[in-house]
Amino acid sequence: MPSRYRSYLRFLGRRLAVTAMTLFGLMTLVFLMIKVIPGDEARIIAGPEASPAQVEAVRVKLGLDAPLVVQYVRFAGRVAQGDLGTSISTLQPVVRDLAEVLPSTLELVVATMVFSLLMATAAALVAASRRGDMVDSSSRVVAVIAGGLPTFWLALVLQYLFAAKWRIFPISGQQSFQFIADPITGSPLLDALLRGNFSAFVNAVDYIVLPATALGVFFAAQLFRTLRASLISILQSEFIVAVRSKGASFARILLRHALPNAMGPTITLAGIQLGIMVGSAVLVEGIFGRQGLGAYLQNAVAQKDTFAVLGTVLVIGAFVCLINLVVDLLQLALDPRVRAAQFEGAAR
Amino acid sequence: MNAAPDLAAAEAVEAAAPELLRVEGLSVSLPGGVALVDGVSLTIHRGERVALVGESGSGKSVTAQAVLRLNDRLRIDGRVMLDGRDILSLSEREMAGVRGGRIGLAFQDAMVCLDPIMTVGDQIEESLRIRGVGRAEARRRAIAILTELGVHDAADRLGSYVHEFSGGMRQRVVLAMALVAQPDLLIADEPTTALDVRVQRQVLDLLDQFAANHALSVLLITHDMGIVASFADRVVVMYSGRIVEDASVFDLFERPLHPYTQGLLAAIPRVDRSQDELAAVPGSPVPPALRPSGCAFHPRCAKATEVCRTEVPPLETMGGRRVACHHPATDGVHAV
Amino acid sequence: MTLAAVRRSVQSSGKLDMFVFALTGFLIFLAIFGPLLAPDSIYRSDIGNALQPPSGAHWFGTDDQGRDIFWRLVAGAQATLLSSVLIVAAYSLIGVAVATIAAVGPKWLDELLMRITDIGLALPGLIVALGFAAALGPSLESAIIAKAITGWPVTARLLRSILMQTMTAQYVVGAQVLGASKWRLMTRHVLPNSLDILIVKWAGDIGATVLILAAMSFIGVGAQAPSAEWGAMVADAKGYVSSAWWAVAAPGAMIAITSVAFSLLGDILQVWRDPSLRDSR
Amino acid sequence: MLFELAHITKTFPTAQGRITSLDDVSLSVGEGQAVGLVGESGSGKTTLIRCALLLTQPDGGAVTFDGTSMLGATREQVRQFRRQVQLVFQDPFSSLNPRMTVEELVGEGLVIHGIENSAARRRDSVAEMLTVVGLRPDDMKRYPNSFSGGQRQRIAIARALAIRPRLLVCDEPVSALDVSVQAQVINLLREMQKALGLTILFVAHDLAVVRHLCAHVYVLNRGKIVESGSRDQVFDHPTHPYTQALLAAVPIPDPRRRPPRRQPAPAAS
Repeated sequence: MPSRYRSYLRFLGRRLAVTAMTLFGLMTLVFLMIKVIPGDEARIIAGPEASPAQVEAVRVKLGLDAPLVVQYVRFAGRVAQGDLGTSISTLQPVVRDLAEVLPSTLELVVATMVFSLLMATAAALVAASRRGDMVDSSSRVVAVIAGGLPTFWLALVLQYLFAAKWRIFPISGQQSFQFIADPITGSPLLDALLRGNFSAFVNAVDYIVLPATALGVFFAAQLFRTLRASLISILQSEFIVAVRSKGASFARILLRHALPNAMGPTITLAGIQLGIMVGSAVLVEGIFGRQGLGAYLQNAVAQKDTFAVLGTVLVIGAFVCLINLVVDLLQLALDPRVRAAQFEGAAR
Repeated sequence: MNAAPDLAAAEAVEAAAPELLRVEGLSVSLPGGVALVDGVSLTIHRGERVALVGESGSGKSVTAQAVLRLNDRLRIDGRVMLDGRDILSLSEREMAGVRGGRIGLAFQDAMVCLDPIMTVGDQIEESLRIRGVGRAEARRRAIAILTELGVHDAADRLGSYVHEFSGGMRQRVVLAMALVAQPDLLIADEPTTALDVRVQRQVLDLLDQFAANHALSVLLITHDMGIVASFADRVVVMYSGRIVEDASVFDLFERPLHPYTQGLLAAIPRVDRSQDELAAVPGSPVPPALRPSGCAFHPRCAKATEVCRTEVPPLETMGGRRVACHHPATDGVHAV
Repeated sequence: MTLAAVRRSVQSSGKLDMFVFALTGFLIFLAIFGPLLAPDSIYRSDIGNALQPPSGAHWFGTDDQGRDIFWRLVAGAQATLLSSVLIVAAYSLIGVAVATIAAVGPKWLDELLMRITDIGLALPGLIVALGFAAALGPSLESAIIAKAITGWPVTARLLRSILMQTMTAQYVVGAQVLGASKWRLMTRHVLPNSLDILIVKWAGDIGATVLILAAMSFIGVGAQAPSAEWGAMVADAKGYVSSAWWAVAAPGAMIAITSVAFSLLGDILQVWRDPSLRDSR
Repeated sequence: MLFELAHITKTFPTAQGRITSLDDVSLSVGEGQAVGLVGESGSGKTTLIRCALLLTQPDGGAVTFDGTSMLGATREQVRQFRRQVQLVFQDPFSSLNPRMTVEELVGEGLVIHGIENSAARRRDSVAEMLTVVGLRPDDMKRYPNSFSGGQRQRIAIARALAIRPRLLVCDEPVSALDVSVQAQVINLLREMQKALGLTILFVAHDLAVVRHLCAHVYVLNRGKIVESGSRDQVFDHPTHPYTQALLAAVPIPDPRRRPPRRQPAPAAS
């Protein structure tokens, strides 16, 4: 329907404008944060052995002597052109650094989310359909405990048990040496798929199982609890009784009516989780020796690498905004009521 | 009296038509043991329209859902005979065949009893698709029934969602959903309560015509005595989970025997004449968990005596009607 | 515990509730008095006693410095749990203030505050906290400050929408018709009926904050050695996990137990607030 | 006239442009009268109540109470208005603050308007008011959720009447109640009207209830008053087609007055 198509586009335009505003605010915030906190950037960049004159030279060269407003305008101008500055620890443009580490983190995050969603949905469907019985009770106990396990600790325990002790999975890294090839996307998992190399894919899966599990358990537990709660509340609602009074089987009620209606809050949560997951990747990337965004950020913070930190935070912020947009579009596609509210709102 | 011929006609229907549904000693209780419905017995004949009347907590809706075994958390005792077969003992699979197929159920509030994210067409057709009807045939019948229920552009409306419909249209969809698989009995739970009075009249008229066309039996659950008077052949009055009176609509309005029925009828303000004072029933309806001993109505009853406080009055047949009261109004009615 | 026992305890939630209250109470007791109870020896190294497995003398074994892990956990409760309580209290206050101002203030102020909140929501807390903590220098204090000033947006968003909803409640309109002042409407009618959600959220948030604070110590921007903060203890011990698993297992388990206990407390409070949720969480 | 609305107009912006909720609505309520306003959902009656109670500013028109124009009134005039005009809501479950005791609820107006500043005397007033509406003074310490719907509506009436207002606006006050309880509340309102000389503006969709309670009736349809007059005039000899249709649609609780049963339509399969 062309009018609905236009409504989608108008919605997208409006949401993109909001996203741009948010990103702009974010950039400002991060810039101020870096400037306001103590510590002399010029001295750090010039290095601990630099003479005061050398520090001054660096300051002038990088424009750090200009008033804050001027620095900000210059900075914003560069960011608009896709230039996030140069990292002082890798001596490369931050954008290039990020391009190297991002695929690894995205691979981890996406794999973790797929794993978490599958686990949570399967468990929630079983638990909600057998509400109150032993399967339900025990899955709830497991979920409560899983939701309280510290991710970094779980990573250490899994690594110790499954890699060091029982040698089921590799200890660290992203793929075995013999499979390393020129990166296409930078993600071993995706590259192996693109090349159609099955054993390389299995190998990459082998490497990602432990980090994805360690990272995913907490999120899967949250997703399970949310989906189970909404499934149960939907199953108690009056329209389910109405569907049943038509003679529908329980499987049909659960899969055709309850699940689609219950997915809304879960999708919203999964969107929020993706952002948090990128942050939490810091915790497992170090342990499992993955060269990702988290490891990069941790290093940048330790080195007080201003532009690297700024760039990373902005990229993560942009990622979160993108996810929010995707979630909104999904909700729009899934729920006609959201569609009505949004599209009517758009005309205002 | 001008009611006499109608009365005779109503009784003739009852006598001639075969029995469709017979509920015997139906009790429905919460897991904790509180009986929401306590020993309800009633019969519906083919083509008959029975109104089940009561206030909040009377158990009228619980009775309806128990007939179709729709709430698994409740304990159901007694028998529900459909064409002589006890459907409470059916397997879940056989029961699914009865639901929608033999007995359709229409709810009060269409906004909450339709799936908000499925098109109304899919929801009406679902009743048929479950029974193996093909996609095209299901669509054809969905359009046909909506048209019969007064939706003129039915084919165009099937792709819409519930929230895009007005109250009256929604209620037609609910009826279509319950009736599309051609059940013998429609249980309609307050089908017009959420509607404005003009729309309510339209929907009732449509239902009236549809029932006449298809010789449909109807169990109408309502609290509105006006609707009862204009639609039902027979009225069953419930109070706190029990039947207190069961009579033809003319008998009931003309000579209510139970003090509760009398109070209920006297408490209704009339739009067609001016009155001075309404005779209010003191107190409030009691929820089943707080049901007093003996006759549940005794704390609100002016005629209550000691026996009312201690003994539950049995539902006794007198003069072709039934009443559960130790001191029923007997003027003009003689026990058979 | 057998599965049947788990099932019984979940079903007879009265007992489970009591257990959770006792556990959280005990943990808070540790958080306040732990450092006073623990012997001084936990701050000194005793290499001769290093990496002892759990025994009668050292219930949870010793670490690479020969310090008793059990008593270090007791002492470290303060750094982990009390800090988390403070953090949640601090950002909840900020959140309540922002939400109330947004709800009762002029429309432009509401818009502005909510845009700022959106920006706050767009960033993973751990990332911002990482930046903050790094900037202020890695220490427990900076981790606390960082988390305290990044935690408020969720509270502010949630509470604002609840306030907006409560403000249109019929009993609030009724009080308005009765002539109640704006102040009376807020203090007597709106806030009392809106804030209870926060009490529920507080408990769950404490559980989550324990995890984040420990994670910050673990990646080196929070509490530093020789602090007995539980995340820092895990970080200390990760290098020798293969020779002394207990040095990683014990503090990790404490973090998990504390986090689980407080999120269970949140669930219980939520059911109290709205009994219809029983079993659905 | 105690209370008058003159030429009230109110519009709201929506996606399809501005919609008119109230279009030149005028009505007046004389001291001691019970005036009914009948309207279906979407007729604009909620907006009308909000305008009448100064909760919403109308786009045009005048609200006059006791000779004072209330649009653009001073703070003190509005305070006086709030003391003399009260409201009873439809839903007795959401109209009482669940965290206040009956004593606080009924006494709140006395506190706000400084009518009774001593707690002990205030308690006496509340006790008296509870007795008047048919509740027991011992009920004071309880919270609203321990009462039935009918009792809650009595509390709401006591709360509104405690400050002895001159005008009581009722917004569908019995439509959420059971039939046997509705009559109690209707009778209570009638008693109050007689005993206290109270003026009532009764807004409802239930024609029968309006007929029973009100001497003068207005009919609101799509934001316009389409008919007004004395009770018997409007109900027995309606002139506007809308009123006629409305009255014809009300099911009469008398089976002798129903039309003969329908026969199967020939077209039906």
